Amino acid sequence: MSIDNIANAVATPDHPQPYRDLGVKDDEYQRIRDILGRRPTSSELAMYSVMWSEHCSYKSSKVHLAQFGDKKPQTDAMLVGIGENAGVVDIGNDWAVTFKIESHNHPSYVEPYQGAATGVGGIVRDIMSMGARPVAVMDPLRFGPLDAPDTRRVLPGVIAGVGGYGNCLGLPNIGGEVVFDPTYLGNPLVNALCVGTMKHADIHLAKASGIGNRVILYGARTGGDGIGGVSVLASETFDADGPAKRPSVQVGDPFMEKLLIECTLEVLHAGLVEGIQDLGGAGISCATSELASNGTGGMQVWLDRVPLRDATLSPEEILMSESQERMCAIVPPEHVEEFMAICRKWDVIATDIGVVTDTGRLVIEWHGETIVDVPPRTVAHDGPVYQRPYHRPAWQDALQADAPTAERLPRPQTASELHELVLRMTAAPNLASKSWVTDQYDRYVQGNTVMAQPEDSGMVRVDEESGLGVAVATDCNARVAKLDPYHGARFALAEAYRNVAVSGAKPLAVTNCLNFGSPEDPEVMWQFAEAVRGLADGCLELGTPVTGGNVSFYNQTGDVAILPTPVVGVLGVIDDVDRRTPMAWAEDGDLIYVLGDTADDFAGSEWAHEVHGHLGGLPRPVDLAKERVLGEILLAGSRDGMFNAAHDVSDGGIMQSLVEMALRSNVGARIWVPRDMDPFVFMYSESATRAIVVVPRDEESRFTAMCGARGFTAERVGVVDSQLDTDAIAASTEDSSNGSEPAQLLQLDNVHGETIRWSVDELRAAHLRTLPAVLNA
Amino acid sequence: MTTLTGARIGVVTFPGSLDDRDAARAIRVAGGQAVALWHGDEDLQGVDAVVLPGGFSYGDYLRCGAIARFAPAMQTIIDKARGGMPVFGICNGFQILVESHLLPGALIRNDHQHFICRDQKLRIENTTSVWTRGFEFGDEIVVPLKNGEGGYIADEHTLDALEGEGRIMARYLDVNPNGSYRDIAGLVNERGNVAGMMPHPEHAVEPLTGPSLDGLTFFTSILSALASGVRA
Amino acid sequence: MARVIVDVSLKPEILDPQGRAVQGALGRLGLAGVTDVRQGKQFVIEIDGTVDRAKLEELAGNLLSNPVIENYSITIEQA
Amino acid sequence: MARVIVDVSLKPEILDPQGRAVQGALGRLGLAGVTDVRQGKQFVIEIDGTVDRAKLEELAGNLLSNPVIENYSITIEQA
Ligand SMILES: Nc1ncnc2c1ncn2[C@@H]1O[C@H](COP(=O)(O)OP(=O)(O)O)[C@@H](O)[C@H]1O
Ligand SMILES: [Mg+2]
Repeated sequence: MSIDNIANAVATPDHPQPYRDLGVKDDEYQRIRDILGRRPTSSELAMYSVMWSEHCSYKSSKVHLAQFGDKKPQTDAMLVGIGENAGVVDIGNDWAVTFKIESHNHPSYVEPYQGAATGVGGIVRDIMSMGARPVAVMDPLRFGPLDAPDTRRVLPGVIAGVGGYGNCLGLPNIGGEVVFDPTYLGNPLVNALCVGTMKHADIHLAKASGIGNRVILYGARTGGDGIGGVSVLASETFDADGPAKRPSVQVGDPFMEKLLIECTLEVLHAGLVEGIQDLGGAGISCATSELASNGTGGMQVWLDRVPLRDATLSPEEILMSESQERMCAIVPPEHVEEFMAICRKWDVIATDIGVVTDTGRLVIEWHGETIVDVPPRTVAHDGPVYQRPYHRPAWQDALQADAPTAERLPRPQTASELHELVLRMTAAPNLASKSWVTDQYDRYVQGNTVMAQPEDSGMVRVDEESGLGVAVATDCNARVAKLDPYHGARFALAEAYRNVAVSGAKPLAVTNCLNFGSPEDPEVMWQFAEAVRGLADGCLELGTPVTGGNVSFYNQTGDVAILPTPVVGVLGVIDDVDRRTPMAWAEDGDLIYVLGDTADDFAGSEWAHEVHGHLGGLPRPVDLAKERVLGEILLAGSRDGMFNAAHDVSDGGIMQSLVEMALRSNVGARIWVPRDMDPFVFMYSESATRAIVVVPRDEESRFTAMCGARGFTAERVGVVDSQLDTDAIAASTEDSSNGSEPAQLLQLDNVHGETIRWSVDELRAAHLRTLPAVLNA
Repeated sequence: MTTLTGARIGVVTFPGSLDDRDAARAIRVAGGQAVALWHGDEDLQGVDAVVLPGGFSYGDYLRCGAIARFAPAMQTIIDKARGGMPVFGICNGFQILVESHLLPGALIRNDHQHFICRDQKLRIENTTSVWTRGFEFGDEIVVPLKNGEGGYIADEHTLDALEGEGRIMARYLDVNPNGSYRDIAGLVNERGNVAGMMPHPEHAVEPLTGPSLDGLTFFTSILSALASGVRA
Repeated sequence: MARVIVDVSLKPEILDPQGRAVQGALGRLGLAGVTDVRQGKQFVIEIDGTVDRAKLEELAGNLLSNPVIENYSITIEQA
Repeated sequence: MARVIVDVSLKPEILDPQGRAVQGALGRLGLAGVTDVRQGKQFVIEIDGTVDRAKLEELAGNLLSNPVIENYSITIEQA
């Protein structure tokens, strides 16, 4: 096999190239020729094809994502904005945080364990490359129906993969989501979020500056992993006699990643590194072109120095390989020795593969022959940009007109029907306990986890001295996004914002993972455009900038796209984690308040989905100005010690939130349906901008005055009561005779003139039953 | 009260150790001085006792603890442990002690095949070792447990001997989380200086970050033993 | 009565972190000349009655191994 | 050049939770007559030069297997 070098490319301008098979369009190929003034070599074509792929170039989404910058709210908190590996936010005391979500949907469908594992690995390296120590991960997940055979194939593997990688890396898993919907059956969503912390001075960027600085590749050897993962390349298209088709499955080695973390932090703290970049999608192609493009502009690379796991790899394959656990650092020559010594200490292979130059070109050699000679910007940043056509789907009106009214969807009428409904909803897959999942994740490691599942947000202490910490929540009700993508994105944002505020942290910044179907479908593209517009508008209104994120397109099975799923992550700061608000109520006599207004809101609700399999209607737009006020109340109440507990109200409405609080504390409560309110609406409506707070009696007047001053509805709906177990109940519950502890009961008064109750034990049994029953079968 | 400060307890970092910083924190919270030890150094810097922390040393790819056992630091530790130096292995550290044959038996994959993380109730059944002398016999404590290969096994003869000699340090209560024989969560050696346990007491030393403060007693036990010159 | 042995190994091009860790340890502990280590699994299955070969093939390629990253081979010892 | 294969299996009296899980799954998925499954490990070691047999035995019985719960066997294929 002869090497397609530059001279050869010049000499054979008409040599046919398999660019279409690499996903490169005719006009894109022509553009590459125009840029270079000749045909690309096969190595150059490989680089352009991966870097100009949807995944790397954001060519369909770019024009929309620009809104995140254009509508950026005024804030001093953002130290590094969109465009870097991850945004960086100032949290005070000289500390900074970086966080980001990424998707690994398709690889996780093919090979659930490795797909999910390498998804975690990839996002962790992104965080590391900013100079931060990764401190926590989260995993928003979506699957087909729980009882579908393929879900039983995919879900356990994904969970084992997320856990297997994260646990072995020593990163606590502090939250996530597990959502089931039929549209995800052939296309599960595996999103992974990582949070990292650093001192301001430790922030690093991916740029290769300083002429003469060395380019050092360190970490795992390069193998054939993931070739064809980023674009559609099959290696034999390069050369019919070439090596056999490479595996597109990337295998993760969390142990290597752990060494990489420690080694990277050590070289950064020793001040040895000028610029740093992780190797993710598009591997060396991406790292070298981005580093060069962001820096002085020129770089010379000797590709044959790259340590290989498989000696038969061609240069094109090495350029595109997505082998995991690799990083690239720009190191001044006088520090190289020390850099290498630290790598040796951690048993990490490090190789000097190149040098920063002043040529303005990225030149790559292979055994003395020049195989790449390109302006790096054209590869990394000036890729194609599409204005994809989009239009509102024809079916959108009919979908929105199909409102879940009482006439359209029969509602429970009697106290006994509502009693039954609570047990059913508590056990519904989307509302059931996710402990089957989260018990497989280490939430304790690093010793700074203050809150993890099932709390509303994950919270970690950043500074042991002061108690400074951060809280992160991710959310998305994709059914609402389907009914109205603009509103749905804002709804997701509001929910994540609320989950952070409920725990007592001040929301600061946003990341997102936009999971959609094919951008070539104008109706999907409309969903996407609307969601981005909604999220950008929403972030402006809430004052929380988008710091980064990820777009995942082509999530569909055949022609059927997934529900539009803009997962939103919100990060908040808390000056002292000691004052966090937990979700478990505890003190007898504490008052239970609902903050916010409850209306007849069932469009996109869990009840309509679970009980009727229905999705329709037009959700009431979330009022973000009001959401902001709610956030202020939650924060002020936490600061002033007015709350003993708090929990947001979202999927499954007030009733589900109350059930979760009772389960978390194992203490009962007496609740009443407010006068003039329909019990069913009170229990299961999903009106936005609500939370439950638990207020000690002696704080009540201060609390109600605070809400009154802000014009915010606060209605007392109950009281914590561990002593409801009277002899009247002994008959109806199984084991109140057993021991002296009274059985804990959740009691609801004023239900069509009656009182209904559940024992916390029966609610727990329902809550814990569903996932194990299916997944352990 | 005896002063607990002054004692120096080493925490070994192997490649893949994860809870090393946490073990050091627990030692500090208990009033001791934590000394970072590196797996590649035979020199233990004159520490009074050693904690082998949790994690996945060498990825735990072969068997948990199997490769770490051969680290240079371990050669010294094995020697000194035989001479009476207190050593406490937590989770992966327990696995390393078992692989080093400082404690009997073996730890195998959890019977349910999953990694499990839970707040685990334990009963303390040995109060004579330097690591547990601060407990009362029968104390019930709750500390985090997190492992994939925590199933303790040994032959009947060994199990009977362990029970007969009062060397079962802690047993699982309510739930046996991994299929361990006779609900064994932790052990001590004959001499009482070497202890190993799958659950993580170092994650139960602060009110905000653990389910209880019960774990602290392991660390105050050793510090008070060292301070009062108690020898194993 | 039959004893069926199913050997499962990673496909050669797939990264084998376990094998690599073992290779490192063997070298450190003084076994000279080790150039590669691959770690595989072995299932020893005792079967009463005749072996349903088609089913066995199916499950070996599906349950006992992961066709995306592993190969398997079957040996049957009749007793 | 030699290829050394070390097979490691659990001692018969030791509980094998993985084997048991596989046995259950094989049965549920329709393989009839399975009376026992044991899961073992296999290491394929490529060695350049001559094989230090004493060292190999030592490491097979010490590093690659845990003598408390496992047995091992060594096969050497000279190339
Ligand atoms: N895949 C997961 N990984 C980690 N934690 C999860 C996962 N799925 C759900 N959780 C946690 O379980 C709890 C309940 O989840 P969910 O009901 O989605 O919360 P909410 O609706 O309040 O956002 C939360 O603490 C969440 O972070
Ligand atoms: Mg919540």
